[in-house]
Amino acid sequence: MADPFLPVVGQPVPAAGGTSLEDIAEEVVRFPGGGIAMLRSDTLFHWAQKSSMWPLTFGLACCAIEMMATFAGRFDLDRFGMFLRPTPRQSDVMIIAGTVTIKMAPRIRTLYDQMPHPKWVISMGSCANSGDHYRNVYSVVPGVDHVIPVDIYVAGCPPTPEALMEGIFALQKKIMEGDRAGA
Amino acid sequence: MSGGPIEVVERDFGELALNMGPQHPSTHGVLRLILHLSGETVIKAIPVIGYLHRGVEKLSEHLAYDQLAPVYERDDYLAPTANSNAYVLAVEKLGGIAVPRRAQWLRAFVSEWQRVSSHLVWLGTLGLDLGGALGGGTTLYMYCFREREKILDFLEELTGTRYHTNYNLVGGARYDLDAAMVAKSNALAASVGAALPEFWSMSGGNPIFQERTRNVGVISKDLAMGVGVTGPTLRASGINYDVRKAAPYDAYGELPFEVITRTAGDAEARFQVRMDEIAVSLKLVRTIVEGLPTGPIFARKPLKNPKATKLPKGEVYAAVESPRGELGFHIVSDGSAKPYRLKINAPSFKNLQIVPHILPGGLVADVVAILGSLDPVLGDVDR
Amino acid sequence: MSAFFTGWLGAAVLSGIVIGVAMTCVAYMTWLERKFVARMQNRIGPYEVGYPHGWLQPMADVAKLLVKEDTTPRAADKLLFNLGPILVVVPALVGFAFLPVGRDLAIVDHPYSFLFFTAFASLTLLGVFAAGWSSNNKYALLSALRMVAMAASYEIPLILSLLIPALLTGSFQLTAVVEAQRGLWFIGYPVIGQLAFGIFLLCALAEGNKSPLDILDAESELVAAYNVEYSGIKFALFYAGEYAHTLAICGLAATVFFGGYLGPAFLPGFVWLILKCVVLFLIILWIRWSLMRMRIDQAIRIMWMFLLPASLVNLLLTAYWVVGR
Amino acid sequence: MPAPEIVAAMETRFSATPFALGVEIPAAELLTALRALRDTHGYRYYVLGTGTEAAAAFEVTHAVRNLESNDTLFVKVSVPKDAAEVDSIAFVYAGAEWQEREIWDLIGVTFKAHPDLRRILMPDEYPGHPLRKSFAMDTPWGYRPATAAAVEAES
Repeated sequence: MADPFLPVVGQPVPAAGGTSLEDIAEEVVRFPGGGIAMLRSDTLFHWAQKSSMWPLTFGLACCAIEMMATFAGRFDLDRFGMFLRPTPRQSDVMIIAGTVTIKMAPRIRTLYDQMPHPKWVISMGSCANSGDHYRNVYSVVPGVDHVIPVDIYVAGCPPTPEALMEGIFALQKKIMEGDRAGA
Repeated sequence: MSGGPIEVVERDFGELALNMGPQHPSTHGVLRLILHLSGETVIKAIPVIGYLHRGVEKLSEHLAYDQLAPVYERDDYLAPTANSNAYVLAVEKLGGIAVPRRAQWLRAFVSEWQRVSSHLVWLGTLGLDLGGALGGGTTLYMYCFREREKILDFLEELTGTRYHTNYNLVGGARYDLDAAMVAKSNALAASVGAALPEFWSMSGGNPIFQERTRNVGVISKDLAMGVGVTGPTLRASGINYDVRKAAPYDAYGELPFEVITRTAGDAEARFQVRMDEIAVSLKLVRTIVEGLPTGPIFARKPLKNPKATKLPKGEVYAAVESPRGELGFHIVSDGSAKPYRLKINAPSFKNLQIVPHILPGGLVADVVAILGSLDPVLGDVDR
Repeated sequence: MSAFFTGWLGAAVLSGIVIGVAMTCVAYMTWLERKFVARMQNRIGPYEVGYPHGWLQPMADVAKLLVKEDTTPRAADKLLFNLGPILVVVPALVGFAFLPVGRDLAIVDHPYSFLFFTAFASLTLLGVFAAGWSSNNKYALLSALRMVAMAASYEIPLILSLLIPALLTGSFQLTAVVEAQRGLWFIGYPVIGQLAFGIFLLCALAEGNKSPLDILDAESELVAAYNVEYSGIKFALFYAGEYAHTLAICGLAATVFFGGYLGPAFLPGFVWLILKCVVLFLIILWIRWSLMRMRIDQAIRIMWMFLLPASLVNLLLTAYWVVGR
Repeated sequence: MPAPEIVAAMETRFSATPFALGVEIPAAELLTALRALRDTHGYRYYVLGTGTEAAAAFEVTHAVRNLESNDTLFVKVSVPKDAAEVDSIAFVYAGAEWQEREIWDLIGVTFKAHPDLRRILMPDEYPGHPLRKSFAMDTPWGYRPATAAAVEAES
């Protein structure tokens, strides 16, 4: 017989009728009989990671300007806790904003390797997704996924700030699920 | 060639080779600079470019004339219209295609709006270079992008796209301007113009900013001509050359405007030229909508098959004044539907070439000030 | 102070309280900065992380940095590399122990607490240098070298300007300095007070790496400067250390120029101190986010050619006035 | 259209043949002709340099401008494909340095006495000269996958 005063951590407690915390979040567990809620540490850290995604200051081409516009006043990614870090060591997300060329690809790989885990990659724009109309050109890598694993692809040439934000929300959802490309 | 191992002698000149870029906050994209430093003083600067080389010139040889204009809009991505404008001018010159007068004025109109938006991005990034991401620079950049968003909204309403407007067609312009849009344009010009004193007080009017840019990166008249720098960089060195005046295209032959020049040739002069050009462009868009001629905006028949357009054999060069300077297209045609050889005379490429000449002697802090004042767009440099 | 607080256990409890309060303050200073700056820049700032107004943002940042991989470059000097963040945070936190929060209420009320405070505040520079030197990164090295050049320039006017309140009080005890301001805050003393505060503010901007004097932290030139190779929790320590240092500087300025815990009696003394700190912090932010950065030679020239003579003259004026009082 | 008197002067002095944008001169005369243009005729501003692969030869074109008379002159030389070599004019016009590097990089014409003839746009170790007509546009290299089919298969 379990001690009713010891917490059962990690197992959702079935609702004892009425409103239960499980309706709000699956991950919430309760002390038996008590009103205190506990989150699994995974959930907490996933929440922290999604709420504080620091992208690398890294632009390649046209999309970089739209990325800058997304960080600027009207769209303001700081609302979601995102602000740019200039060094890969302190960034969580790499936004590949522009065409990846054969000369740049090894550098992108290096930057990706320099980023500490956990890390995510957003491929912004058709050029980074597939090479776009440059895909048959000798100097262009047709898609950044030939170089590094990509989590989210944002379409557009260039994607509008709204589209980029949609991609960021999709990535947040992915982080909450604990998912990561190349893991 | 003795075949034995090569003896490597390392000599220490007291230099530190610092690799700036291709990922660096203030190299405006993917420029890479190898700086040889003695202490903080730059002894030698070697730019390395090509990290955004997308082979547009090769791609041009595989696409038809009518398919190409949108491709070039991705080159100088701060002023997309200038690229396609120069291209359609070259094709029209080669094929002897007439452009309706209204279309010529509309092209100038959109070009001038994009010049303002491009200069606003330049001012914001110059602020980031001089003020840093954790300082006044960010504030200036936010203000500049606030105004730029308004312009992009206007262009989106006019063309359906906020950024790469794809406005110019061989033989005309794509979208017409109605009375409501004219009113909006005037209101927008007034509102952006009202923000200029604010920008000035944060940048050119600020003693710290003046100290950072004055006598920094001086380009003499002779150096400017020999290297062939162009646009505001050339005009800041005291040379009055503006393609809009020297070889008028579109409607510029009929439009009154002044060419801004400075004689100092330093970063501050380049800053002032660009700031004044914003004001000139804002005046120009008002002038254009006042005198806008009536008529059609597109002279050719609607295109069914773009590959059917064949141009005569020949060689042609046409240039426009993009926000960064003379942007020219040199097309060699062999009489088929595709260019035989197409060379883009990119202003940023020529302006960046001055970098190894003017960086030595300055400090690391001057490097970012000079780069910011040159306003290179790497898509334009590498093509 | 009761006997309990002089024992080891008491000291541990007290330091726990100080560190807890200071670190929470530091975390929320980042939030305050982001909100304030966003307001300056026509933005909203942190909003979505925690209702209302993203109040959980600092917690998310800290939690994320905790679980971030901690990297050490292979070629780095491991000892100094790990020591750097500690050397930045600890001295900044030690400073709070000397700060009087009420009448005769300071954790360490030492007769020379003023000197200790300034000494510890300057110690963070060692951590910065250790980090810059040991990272084996050229940007970090340049940053460390800039730090040495800058520190040699601004520390002298900083100390000289802080001598003014000590001279006016006739004591190096911070509680005594505050009590001496019962009649008139030292900022209110004509010419000498304002001049001393002005010099102090400029030097504090340099010491706290705030624009326009963030020479060694110049992001657009040196990428992320001395902490370019730091990630995860070590970077969090740097980040916290920077704000703790700024908070300590604000606390010192509030104590020696603005009467510390003094204020109308409807609020307790420590609330007044916190309010003054916040206002000073916002003033620093206002300067920081409005101005461009100076070049290193210009900054050093200002320090040596303008601030140093001005602080010396100010010291003489004050001494003359104190003697004639 | 370049000024006729300059074209005439080039014709008499360097046995040039005029074309739509300027003159075509023998490759041996390039350095002398551009020096004369810069020093005697006031063509001090360098506009562009470009290379073209014609049917039988490589053509290298330099454009120079006289800013006073606002006149642009294109100067073209042809070099045979088996000995693709021409004088560098980087010491006459500093602006030609990078343009010649670009021509060397993309077309493969060597410039004699060039101060720093390295690849400029392509990676240093790149094997080919992409703007030659024999060079296939989708040539794979480095991270660029082998064939279009491979691209489809991988993605």
